[in-house]
Amino acid sequence: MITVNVRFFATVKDLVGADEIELMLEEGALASRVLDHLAERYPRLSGWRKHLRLAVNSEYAEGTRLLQDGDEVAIIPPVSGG
Amino acid sequence: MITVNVRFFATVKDLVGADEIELMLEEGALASRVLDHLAERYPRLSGWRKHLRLAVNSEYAEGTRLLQDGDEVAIIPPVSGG
Amino acid sequence: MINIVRHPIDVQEVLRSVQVPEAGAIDIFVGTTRNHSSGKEVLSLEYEAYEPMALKEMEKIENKVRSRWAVHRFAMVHRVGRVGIGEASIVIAVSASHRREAFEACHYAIDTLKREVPIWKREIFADGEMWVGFQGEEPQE
Amino acid sequence: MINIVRHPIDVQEVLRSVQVPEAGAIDIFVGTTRNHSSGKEVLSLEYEAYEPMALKEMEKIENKVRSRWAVHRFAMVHRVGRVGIGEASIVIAVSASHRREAFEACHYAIDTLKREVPIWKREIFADGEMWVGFQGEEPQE
Repeated sequence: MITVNVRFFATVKDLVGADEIELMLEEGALASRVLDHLAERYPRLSGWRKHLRLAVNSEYAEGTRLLQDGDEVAIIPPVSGG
Repeated sequence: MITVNVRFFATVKDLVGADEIELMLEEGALASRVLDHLAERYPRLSGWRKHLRLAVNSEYAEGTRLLQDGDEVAIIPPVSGG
Repeated sequence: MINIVRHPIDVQEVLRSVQVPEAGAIDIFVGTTRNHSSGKEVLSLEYEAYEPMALKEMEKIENKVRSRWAVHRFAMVHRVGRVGIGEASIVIAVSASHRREAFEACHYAIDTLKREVPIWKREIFADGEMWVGFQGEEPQE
Repeated sequence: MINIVRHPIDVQEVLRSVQVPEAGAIDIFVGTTRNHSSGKEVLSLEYEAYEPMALKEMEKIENKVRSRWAVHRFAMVHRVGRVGIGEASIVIAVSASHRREAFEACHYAIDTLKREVPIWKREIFADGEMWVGFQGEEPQE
């Protein structure tokens, strides 16, 4: 098993009610597994899923990205800076 | 006869050696007459003529503009502000 | 200069940071908070950033700008936390030898920031507050 | 604010003059004097204006901008007299609800100023000085 740190921002943080959580995943898990887990725990998130992007260690990443133990995975809702 | 005040700027001012001069013209003179006069007095000006614009009373004007007594005619070399 | 700050942005300081004697043109974009949104009065705004990633994405914008346009200096400062109405939330400044490059690079930079940099805005109304991002509304489930 | 001044231009003041709570985007163009021209070192610059006409032409630019883009406020300040290297000779600021309008209006304004407004620049070199205008050289007779 590997452990990843999952970070939340803005709308997603409000929904989850936390800044971050630790998640244990099977060895070889892809980044999209994080969203699968979250969608189970927080059903409203599944409706937003197509609007969410993923970042691994502070870089945008595809759902097919292979996760490593200790990675920081961020759930990035549509940005609105500027 | 009418009298117009002719104003010079930048390169043209250096060539003429004055900020402004008074010019007496025949009644019914067009603005281009001012350039004709100047080209006679300052032969180098005739080489520049196609680069010069005219303004009458602080507005760009065509050479065909009819002059009135007391008009201010400015000779506008290519501008380079900004 | 790439930065995320919690205090008011000093535009004069950002301008100074891009001034060089070789540059003839500087374009500065200032994004300010508006007093209305979706037809409602906005009382104040709050910005949140995923800072380490936001800084990286801002650096990528600078790199992209430098690869496309001959710019001398580039500065991008975003403010986070509470920002009063009419105050600057973002200032971008680009110096170049020619104005077209300064304008295009600056426009590209703010467009890209708004699309890529993980920073979020929350609008605070008299009757509630809302994160902006899903085109101003939450998606339907 | 349309102005021709003989002292250094305060960019912060020009910015303040276009800030309004309804505007979300401000674009500022700053033209600064460069230390080189035609491959030679420029020591300083001097600008001369036909002031009453220059102010009228600057007002025309503002009117044209307002007829083409939905801008909130417009400011254009040109400095004349001697201007040290790296200092601002022109500052244009445009506030609008949307950034595209601010960028386009500001770019149009500087392009038009450089073509229409009767202001001339003289570059002072170590070995002489020259009015700029005939594409940097006097026309052949």
